[in-house]
Amino acid sequence: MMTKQSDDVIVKTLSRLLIPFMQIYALYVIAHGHYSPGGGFQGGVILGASLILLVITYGLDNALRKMSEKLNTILCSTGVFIYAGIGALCLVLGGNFLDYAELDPILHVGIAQARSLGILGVEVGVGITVMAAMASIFLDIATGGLPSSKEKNIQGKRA
Amino acid sequence: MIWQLDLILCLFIIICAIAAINVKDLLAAVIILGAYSFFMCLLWTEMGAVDVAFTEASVGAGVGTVLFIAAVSKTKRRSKD
Amino acid sequence: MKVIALIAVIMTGALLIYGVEDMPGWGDPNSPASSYVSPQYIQEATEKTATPNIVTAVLADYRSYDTMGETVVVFTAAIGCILMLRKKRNGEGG
Amino acid sequence: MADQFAALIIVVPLIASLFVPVFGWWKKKLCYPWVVAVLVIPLISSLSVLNTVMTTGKFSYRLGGWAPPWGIEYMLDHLSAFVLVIVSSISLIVAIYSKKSVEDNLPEKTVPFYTLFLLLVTGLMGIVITGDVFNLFVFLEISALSCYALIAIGEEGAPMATFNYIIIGTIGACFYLLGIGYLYIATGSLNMADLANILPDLYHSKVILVAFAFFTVGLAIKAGLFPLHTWLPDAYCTAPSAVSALIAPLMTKVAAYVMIRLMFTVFQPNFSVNMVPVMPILGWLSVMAIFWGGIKALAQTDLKRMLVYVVVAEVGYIVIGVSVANRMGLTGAILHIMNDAVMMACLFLVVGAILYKTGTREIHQLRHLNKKMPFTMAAFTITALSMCGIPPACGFFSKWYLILGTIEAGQWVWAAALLCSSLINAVLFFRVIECAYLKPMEPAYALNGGETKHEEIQRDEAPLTMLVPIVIMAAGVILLGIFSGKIISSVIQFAVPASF
Amino acid sequence: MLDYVISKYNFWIYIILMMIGLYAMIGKKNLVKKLIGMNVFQSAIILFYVSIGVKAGATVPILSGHGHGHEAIDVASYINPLPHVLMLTAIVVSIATTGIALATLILIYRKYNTLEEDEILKIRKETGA
Amino acid sequence: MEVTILVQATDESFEILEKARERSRDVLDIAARLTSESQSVQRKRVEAIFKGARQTKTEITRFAATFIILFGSWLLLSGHYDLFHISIGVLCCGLVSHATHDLLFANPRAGDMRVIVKRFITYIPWLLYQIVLSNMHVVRLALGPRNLLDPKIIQFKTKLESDISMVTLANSITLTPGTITVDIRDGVYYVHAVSKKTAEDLMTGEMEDRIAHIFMEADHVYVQDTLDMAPVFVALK
Amino acid sequence: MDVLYSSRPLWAVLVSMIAAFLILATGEKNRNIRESWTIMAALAKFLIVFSMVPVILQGKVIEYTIVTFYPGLLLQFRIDAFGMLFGVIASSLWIATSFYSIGYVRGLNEHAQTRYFFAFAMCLSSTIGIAFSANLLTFLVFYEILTIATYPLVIHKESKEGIMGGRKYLAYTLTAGCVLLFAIGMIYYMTGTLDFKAGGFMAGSGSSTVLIMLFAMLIFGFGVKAGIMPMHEWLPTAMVAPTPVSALLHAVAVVKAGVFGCLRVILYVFGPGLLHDLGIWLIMAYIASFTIVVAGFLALGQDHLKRRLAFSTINNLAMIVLGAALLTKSSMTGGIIHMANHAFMKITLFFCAGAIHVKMHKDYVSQLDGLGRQMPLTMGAFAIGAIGLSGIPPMSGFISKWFLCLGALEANQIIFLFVFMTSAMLDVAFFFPIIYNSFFKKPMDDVAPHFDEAPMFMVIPLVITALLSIVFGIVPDAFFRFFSLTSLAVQNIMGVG
Repeated sequence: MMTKQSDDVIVKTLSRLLIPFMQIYALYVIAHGHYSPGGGFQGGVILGASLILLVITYGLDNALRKMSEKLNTILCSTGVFIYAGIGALCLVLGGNFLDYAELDPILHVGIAQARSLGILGVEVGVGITVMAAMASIFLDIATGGLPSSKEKNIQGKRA
Repeated sequence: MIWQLDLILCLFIIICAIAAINVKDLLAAVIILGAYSFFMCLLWTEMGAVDVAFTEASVGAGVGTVLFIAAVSKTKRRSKD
Repeated sequence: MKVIALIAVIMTGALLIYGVEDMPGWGDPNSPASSYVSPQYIQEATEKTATPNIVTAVLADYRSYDTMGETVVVFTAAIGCILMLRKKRNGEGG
Repeated sequence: MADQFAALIIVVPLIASLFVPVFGWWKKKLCYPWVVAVLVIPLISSLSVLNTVMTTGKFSYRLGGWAPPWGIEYMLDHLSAFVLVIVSSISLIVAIYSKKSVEDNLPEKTVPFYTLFLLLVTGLMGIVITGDVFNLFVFLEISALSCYALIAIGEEGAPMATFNYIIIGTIGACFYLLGIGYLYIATGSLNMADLANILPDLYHSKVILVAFAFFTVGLAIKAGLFPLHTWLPDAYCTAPSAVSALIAPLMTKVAAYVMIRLMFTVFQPNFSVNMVPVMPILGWLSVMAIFWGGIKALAQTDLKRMLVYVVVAEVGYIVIGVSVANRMGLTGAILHIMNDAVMMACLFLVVGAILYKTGTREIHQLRHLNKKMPFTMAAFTITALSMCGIPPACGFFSKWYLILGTIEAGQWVWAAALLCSSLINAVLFFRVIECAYLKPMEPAYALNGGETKHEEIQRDEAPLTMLVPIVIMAAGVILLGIFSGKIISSVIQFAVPASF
Repeated sequence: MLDYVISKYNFWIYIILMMIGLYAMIGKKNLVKKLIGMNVFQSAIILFYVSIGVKAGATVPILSGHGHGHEAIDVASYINPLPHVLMLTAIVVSIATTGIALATLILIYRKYNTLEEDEILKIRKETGA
Repeated sequence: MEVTILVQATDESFEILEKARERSRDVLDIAARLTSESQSVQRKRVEAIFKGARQTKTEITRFAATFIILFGSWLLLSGHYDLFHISIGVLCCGLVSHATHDLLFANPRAGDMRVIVKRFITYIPWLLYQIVLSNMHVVRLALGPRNLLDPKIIQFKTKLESDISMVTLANSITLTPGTITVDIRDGVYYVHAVSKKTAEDLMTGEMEDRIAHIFMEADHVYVQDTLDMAPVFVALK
Repeated sequence: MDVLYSSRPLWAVLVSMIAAFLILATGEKNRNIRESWTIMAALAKFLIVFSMVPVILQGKVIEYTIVTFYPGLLLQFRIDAFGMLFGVIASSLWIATSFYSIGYVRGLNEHAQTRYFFAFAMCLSSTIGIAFSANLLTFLVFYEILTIATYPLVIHKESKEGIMGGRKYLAYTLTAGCVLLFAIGMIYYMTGTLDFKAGGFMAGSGSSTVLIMLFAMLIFGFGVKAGIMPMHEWLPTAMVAPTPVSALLHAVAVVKAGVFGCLRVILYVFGPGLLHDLGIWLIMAYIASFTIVVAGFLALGQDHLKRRLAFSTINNLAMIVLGAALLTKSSMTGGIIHMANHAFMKITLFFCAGAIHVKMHKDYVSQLDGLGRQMPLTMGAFAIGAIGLSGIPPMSGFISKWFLCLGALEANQIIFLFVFMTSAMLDVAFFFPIIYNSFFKKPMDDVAPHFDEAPMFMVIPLVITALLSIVFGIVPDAFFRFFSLTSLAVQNIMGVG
């Protein structure tokens, strides 16, 4: 199954080496969404893919030690919260919802730059959510939502 | 816009789509779907939609395929049609 | 079922093909889609949001409400999968 | 400041839903009070929006501060404010109700359940409030996805029903998306008000025609209109009671709302009615829906399944009101969106309470329920009467306007269908009422002696968190009927397009 | 006629793809196949939108020179960004739907031990559920 | 005087080294067998990676190394060198290296990075040369008589220990036309070779030795290191 | 016409509705309190209604608007003479019925008494609503409430027949309700108004075919409750209900509401003039005559006392309709006044049947031999009621029949005179044997007859109603001013038409 630790040295090692670069690339994509294709969503997916790769190669238990499900879920809502929170902050500051121009009084960088920063903040939120969500969906589908030991029992019974 | 490339890509896309829904081995079908997504994103790049292509590459050909594979590996691999 | 599918498909297809006839030509710079709303994005987005990638500017600023919806969709899917599948894993619950 | 309430309607439940997982992490029990407390705010906000709309007329709210065709705006007119109030109040009521049902059936899944509950509410309100066709699609999907997940955790057979729902629902949503695409290619705009301005010049374009066709089909799927309803009965029936009490009243109604919105706001009535032959088709389909739903409902022995088929028939009512395309009919349709939402909510709440208390939904096992659960059954009876169109319950009034509409349109068969449907409803519901109140199994009553033997049946009423919403809804059924005149004269008559 | 067909070939392609997807969604019995069809269907729609955005002789909508240039921006030289924006959202929606559908699929498999629609219907009929 | 003492000492040390080498070869053989024989050892090592059961000092160095590498790649990617983007880069690299420092440098036996990098760079031309050679061989096979083709799967046991070296070997084998690494299981390579010659070339073990040299592994480490050190000592003499 | 705005009509309707909920709240445990609600509400209602009579007799109308939906579409009360007449009948008889009911249900120790009184009060509430309705919509609203409120009474016994009877009742009345809804919608669409207007408001609003169809629908809708012949089937079946219910059904609320509706349609919606022009009055009259004769013959064949009374009701109601359908001044007067007279006489008869049932547990005509000596008061009242219904002076029935016959003559339709005559003969034929047997025949079981009356709660009401039917025969305008109200109503109609 996909959530057991892989036996293949090649895969394991390569993914071990690849994951940090994937992640830095993902973050780059998020941070440079302003200038090049990409943004929170794509970056988030790549981040999520790196987590998925971790699960596939090193097994669920090892991966969970790095990123527990609880943390994952909370990250997932944190991302949306960042997004909606920035929007609500604009609301609080007296503008319309998601009107980043209203952030200027806090940031003191000029309206265009404030909008740019608002976009960045929002993209970060999207990235976090998408990453956590992708990982979480994958985990749930790949394990069937059950702990690996239990899953084995069920499989045994089927056969 | 190079129409030859376009044509080839479109051809591949249609072949992949038909193959994906007709192959009886689900794992193969899913992989073909991944290929389909990939060709699709090439086509989009070629149409100038780089952002969309990027997203499709990471989602359709990437995570989507992985999710499909996970689900197929959890269930049956053979299909009757 | 197959017959129904075929009929549905052919009907939909016919409708779509019927609609294509009146569409502006492919890549026509004067088509409504290219000439009504989008030019202003191209002209002013970078200036107003300091973001050269217009897609990003539109995505995360002009139509950021859409994008928030999109994020919520992903969140919904994640929570939905948790709701449907996840059982308690030894002492650790989502 | 008043118009910022519009933003709160979406933002509050959304942000609140994000906190539910956190609460779940900390203390599970906090979820319920949190959800209930939070849902009060959209209700207040939407009431205030309705108030603003009623006093100062329609207004829009620009998200991100961008001017409409470029940015997204909320479109707040009488129609959307009205439906918003319905959605927010019913979701609040169902949230109050959900406590026991969730604790009982899904003790492990409280946290994701409430998260999705709030997201579903967010999605529904987002659909109603938005003034942008694409944004509508996004919120349509939010509500649909949360709905899928919530249904799938229901009883036996729920996953398969959900899967069918997903497939058909996605086709519907995609058709809608395709419709947007066709509109966009022809106009270049996505804003509803803007489209309404641009479209009249393009009415003869085939693209617009196809777009309209896809909108109609897509929304008919989402609303569960007759030949496209096949996903609906199984999905609604197998869902957990708290969920079906939320989606049965709201999902199809919101889709019907979108249908009205598109047909009469985005497209002009002039186009929808005169230039495409869609209205008669929809009308006849809804006639079939009414009969089919009624007959299928008659064949059921399971109370909830029966109600689900009634939902199919009720969708027919609303669509008939839309398709007669005159002032009376549309008034009836809009009024029926509200009435049907309230009635269906009440009925499904009652079924949930019965299931919770007695563990059965079979109609013939409901004997003596009037003694066991007098208030619940009273609520059921009131709503049932309303469904049969007995005044002063609200069902009568919407039916009245619908019939006026059909008469005005000269569609006698449609009128007959509406009338027959209330008779079918009478048969349906009196069957249940007889079972619950009377003792038909006992031997013929001896003419000479009064009955003396009374089985002592303990009263075993549903818990208060269930009972209060039920009673509120039942009271609502009566009150909305009594005040329907007020509602029509102050809200609905402005929601109907002026050209009628 | 031929000119007409060729000049709009991208629309034909998308229609063909959509039909393939739609057919799989309705006609195929295997549930995974239905989902594959769903994905094909959705990406066909995305293709349609992307086609809307295409502008002959234009380039990707990313301004060079960091956007501080004060010279007038030539609208005709950049592709319409709006469809791309919409489609980003649509792709996300499609993957989310797929995720939920796959989760449902696993629930179904757990219950019926098969993913063929007709077999499931048979089992349901037998158990009377 | 001092020089003679030094030379004597060197001679002695050479003897000691020789002895130590022989002894260590035995020990390492046993260790390698153990390593390769039991999968659990492998697993334990991986688990050790994630448990983070290592000293803080290596932790910090590893973090720093990861950070530097990642930041380098960030700078390569970014193309925006203003303060804002650099600081974002620092932040991101910090985050990622915090999360993944135990992944990039997982092997506790990893030697001196500078040496490894230097040797790896020198290895690449050789590999390219090999690739060219075997390319020509394969071309000859393809064009020549059929009987030269003799596809088969060969297996050999490796003396490499760290996974990184094993992977490098496997990839090198695969990169070389005519041979493909099918699997590595319990330290045994299963390689598909297209002809007898390619198989024989592989079995000479040159590639393996070179890779062991790069990563300073197996007994080769000591032999080669001693050999590398010898000129120094000679010069000193 | 002077219009007086007052909320009294609303209170007249609400008072028993409030009482209904008080009854429900009080419940089974405090019977006395519960029944005191009933009686108090009955008295209060009567007082409120009666207090408005003088105003009406001055030629004014009382109006109260509940709510307006769209122009011409509103819930409104407007009391004219005709409505007042019905209101007075219903509210005055409710007092009698409530006393009688208390005696009846206690005498039989009935189950579900709370529900019984609740439904009873709701029935009355809606009946008054019907009486006071200003337009067809309001009429329909209360008409439907009445339908539903009566259902628990019909099925009260919860026996198989009861439930079957209830189903039949619902099937007939709800279908009728639907037809009405449609017809009323049509009328609104055609005329833009639904207000009752003396002499009708439909003239010239549509082609004669449409008008005839509408008329047929409306008469069908109201005729179901009024038991006009092809639609009468539910009425005898509903006889399984407790006797006070039958009394209420037949004499006071339900069927009277149907007849009231028919009369409203004939006189206030279409109007005599239009009906005459369309020529459907004759068809209507024939249908009514058919009902009269056939119901009379069917009544002869019934052995079950209440069923016999039920057919008698059908017979008499048709007479009222016939009176209206003849469209002459006298016939209308006769028809309208017969509503009142029949109510008092028929309720007496039902009360008697109930008393017999409670006391003797006898339900069949053939069992009543010699009962007159045991229950002289009851059987005496029965005799008065029966004689009155046969149209023998000095009972009130004579007056109505007299006017009806006059009307037939005025209309130059001698055939209807014969119908009335036949009907009178039939009445005699099916009532006199009962009277004769009970007073002059020996009881079947040879027990020496002794005085053994039903409880006072039951006897007093029936004696009073019997006496009143004599009084109305002698002084038609006594107490309740029925005659004045009737002539006022007829004046209004004829004055315009």
